[in-house]
Amino acid sequence: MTAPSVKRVELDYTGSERLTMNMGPQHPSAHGVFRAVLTLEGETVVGVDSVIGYLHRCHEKLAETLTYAQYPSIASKTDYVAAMTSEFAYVRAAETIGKFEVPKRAQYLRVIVSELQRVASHLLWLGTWCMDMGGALGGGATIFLYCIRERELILDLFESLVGARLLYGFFQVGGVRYDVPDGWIASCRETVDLLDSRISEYEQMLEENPFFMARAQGVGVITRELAESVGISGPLLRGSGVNWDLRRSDPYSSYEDFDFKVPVETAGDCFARYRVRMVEFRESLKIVRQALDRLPEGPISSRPGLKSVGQTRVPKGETYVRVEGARGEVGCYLVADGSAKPYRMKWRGASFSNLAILPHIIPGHKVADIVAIMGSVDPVFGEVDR
Amino acid sequence: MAAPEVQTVAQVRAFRDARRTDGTDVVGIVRAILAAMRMTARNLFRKPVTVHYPEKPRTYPDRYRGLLALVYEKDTEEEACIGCRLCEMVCPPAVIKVEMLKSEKRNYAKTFTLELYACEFCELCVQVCPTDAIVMMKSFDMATADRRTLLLDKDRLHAIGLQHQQSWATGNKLRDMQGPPKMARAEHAAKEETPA
Amino acid sequence: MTADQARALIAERFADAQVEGSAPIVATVPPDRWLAFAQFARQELGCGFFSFLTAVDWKDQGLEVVARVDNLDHNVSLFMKTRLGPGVSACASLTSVYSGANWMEREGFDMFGIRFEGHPDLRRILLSDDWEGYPLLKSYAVDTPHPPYR
Amino acid sequence: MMDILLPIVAPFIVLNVVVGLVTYVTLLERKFAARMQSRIGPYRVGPHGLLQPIADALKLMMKEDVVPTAADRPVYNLAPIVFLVPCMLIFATLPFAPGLGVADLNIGVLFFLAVSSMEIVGLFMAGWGSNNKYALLSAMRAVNQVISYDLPFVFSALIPVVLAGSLKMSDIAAAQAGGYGTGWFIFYPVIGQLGFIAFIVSTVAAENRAPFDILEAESELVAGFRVEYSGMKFALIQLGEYAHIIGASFLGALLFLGAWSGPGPEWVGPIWFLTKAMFIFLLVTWVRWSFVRIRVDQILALSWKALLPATLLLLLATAIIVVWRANGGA
Repeated sequence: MTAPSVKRVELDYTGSERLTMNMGPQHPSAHGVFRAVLTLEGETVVGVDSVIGYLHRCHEKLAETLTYAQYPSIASKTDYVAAMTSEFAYVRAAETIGKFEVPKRAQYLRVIVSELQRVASHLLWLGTWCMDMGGALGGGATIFLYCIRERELILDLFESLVGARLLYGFFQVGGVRYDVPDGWIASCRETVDLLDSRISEYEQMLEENPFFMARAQGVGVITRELAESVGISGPLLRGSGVNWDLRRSDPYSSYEDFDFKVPVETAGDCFARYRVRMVEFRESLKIVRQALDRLPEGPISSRPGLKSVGQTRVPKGETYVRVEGARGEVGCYLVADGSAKPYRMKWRGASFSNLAILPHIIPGHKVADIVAIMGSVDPVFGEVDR
Repeated sequence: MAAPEVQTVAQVRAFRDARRTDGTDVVGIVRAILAAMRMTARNLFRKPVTVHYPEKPRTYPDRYRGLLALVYEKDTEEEACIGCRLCEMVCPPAVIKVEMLKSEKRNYAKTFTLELYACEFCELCVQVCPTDAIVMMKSFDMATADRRTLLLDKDRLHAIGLQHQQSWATGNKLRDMQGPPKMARAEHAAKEETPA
Repeated sequence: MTADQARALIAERFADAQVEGSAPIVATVPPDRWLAFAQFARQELGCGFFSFLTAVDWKDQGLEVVARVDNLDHNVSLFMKTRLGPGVSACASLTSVYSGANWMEREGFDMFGIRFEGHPDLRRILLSDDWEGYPLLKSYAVDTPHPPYR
Repeated sequence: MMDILLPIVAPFIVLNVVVGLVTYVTLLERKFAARMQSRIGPYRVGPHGLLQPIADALKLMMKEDVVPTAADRPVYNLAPIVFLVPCMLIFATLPFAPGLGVADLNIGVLFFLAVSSMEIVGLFMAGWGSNNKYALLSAMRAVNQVISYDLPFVFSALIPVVLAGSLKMSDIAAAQAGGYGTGWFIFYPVIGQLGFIAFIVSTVAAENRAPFDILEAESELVAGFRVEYSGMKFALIQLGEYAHIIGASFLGALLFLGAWSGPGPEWVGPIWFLTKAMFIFLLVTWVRWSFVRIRVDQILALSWKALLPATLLLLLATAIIVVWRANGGA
């Protein structure tokens, strides 16, 4: 191993009784496989070296070997917690280069599933974050189980829509693969109403709770300049006072039809990120309701159903498209050469950029704060390591 | 203008001090604590959501993507697979291997192997199948300690097809749903015309 | 600042840059102006948001380094590109301008073997330290054998 | 003959009762927590999981005992025992009914408090002997926390002592008898309720239960001081921890909830006592499963800046009232 060149901060007293501690890759709050080599002075972290790549599957090389018909079902494996949005980014990139039209119904279905997916992903975030702070043997586990209980409802919806609970393969170039089954819209409405009331319950448990506030407020502050320079996106960026939501600033898939708020908090700490996500829950549910109300009739795909592997060919060209995933800007830089496979694909995982903020903000905090900050960043290692 | 560096300890402390609530609002704190405890107490009297799985199997939705299987044709009771290898080519993790057996009336699959342990249940093989031969089942429990038992050959795939309940999706149904755009568009146009 | 103003400013300051498009603006600069262009983009175009940095292997035409930055206040997007030329695998590092370039350039080094000069900590990020070869180069076949458990 | 046998038999019985109680209290907690979290908890072993604690105990006994190569072996091996002994010893002075106990010392409460804070030695030995950085950090936190919270724990426990005017446990219980429960110290105006809250908070903290379980802190320190323990040694630590909590619950029931006083004939007294102790235990459990953990510096600040002054003032106020009443006040 090469010696890590870690930036260390100095405490304002002399002495160097430093302890190097490995947090991860197997650690209860590593959120997957993340290794942080911490330099500690007592309980205070003075330096951190993050090691990632344990889950690397070389998705970008894989994309060069798979066709536009095959890859969407693999794309869901990048961000497996919000699989719908990662498929979305890839499919949209191919559509942008090929100038394939997407029927209105497909666009609305895409919006519905992406927003439900955002709620599901945020539920998992809230649960795991509270578990990081509260422990599996404390109140955190309670909130975690409540969140999982509600997330199951959304997964049940997805299961009756596509037949799978985690990796969906719902998107295809030109539209979506599945139309809604009978009764799905009614059960979706019921679930959305139930979720709305349950989210208020989480807020009651956390919102003004002194234990929670003490852990979240003023911890892991990201200034606006740092946030932009590192390129973090999504709720983290909005928690740092930047009004930037791709659904609003760069609308795609008929997002301009819907009425929703973009929450912005200026404090930049863990609590601000929590607030942003809690508002996003509600806004996503609002979008789902609107989309269900206005779901147009019509075809779900502008292209014929898939019959063979090389059916979709994309003309020569290159593009970068981005969608607002649950964790931020999920981007796909696609270079097509006219064949059935991409020439090059770069996956901009939101978590990769978001995680890069850690070495900047962790030093100076206590060990216990690291897990709070990690949890508020909400990394998914499938997307970090790709 | 240089790129921002690591935050200093002084900064971290300043941030923390700026947001510190000194716990003066005792009434508010007590109320918040009681609110949280009331929430857990309320859930104490809710029905548990646990499903006693092996005793009470959960109901699978119609489109459930489970075990893969081969089916026989309904009327002739012949194997439906014609060994065209479309599923082999579309399979993203490349777990299907098919050899074709040429015959007079129609073709058959000479061998058909599926490495279920690497399958990712994306349903693309079902989607492309021209004869609805490969389908998915409403079951997933094939847990085993030996991954070799998950290397399925043609006979086992047919056996699974007889053993479990079939899901909704077949190749033709899926392609119908996605719809040839021309036909769907024509239908769509017709629908829009009728009320007008 | 609109995209058109930004284009005009780029044309004025970087005469040797090829500029296309407006959303996003795609600007190709020679490799020796790469760092200067990034500084210009951050300071004068206000593109403070660092989206990503990567490379494309154009086989015998060499590597192309691509970066994308945004101005979030005015919704201006800028694609920065530079062709390193055949056989060249060295490029100026943007870490002094954008903090986010740190991990992105490490990934570029990891996958393409591009040595980003001036990077404070250039080592492999996703692959293990003893990996041989640079996987995203077109010359690296998908089925390149490697010993297990590396 | 009885005189010789009793000192041997009584501790033996108490020890076994306590161990049995501890194993089944874990089941109680698991069931309670499960229902709070919309689960059903242990269910498979025996009807409704009633045999689960026995299965757990058997499993822990069968498990391989792993000792890390670099551990400080004597310290590592001794730690669970040093930890367990004080946790069991606290039951020595607890009377479960009038005259039913191992030894009703005249300094009973003092003995209880003194012995219960001895567990820190075992904790620290475990953390140090494991030669693990997580365990070491945890041991450091343990020392900080236990020392900080034993003071408010002692002060809040002394409030009923002052009210009763005796350190002897049976005297304190007797002082609360009568009046159909109104004599319980928790119903003593203002002081009783505040004292009880302070006692619960400091119990939770002194027993290292969530939200003050920073030394276990499995999301930061994996399992803290016991990260390297397995098998029977782990079981001993777990046993000690639960014994300590139950001991503290009994103490709380004795100090504030009138011990064995309750309706019915005299022989149901122990059952009342157990019920009250379990009530306190469930209260602590309820708190545990409702809140997120707070940070080490915040815990220390809470103790030294809020809880310690508050309990001290409360104790002072109690003393003043008692003296005032003794001198013919209202």
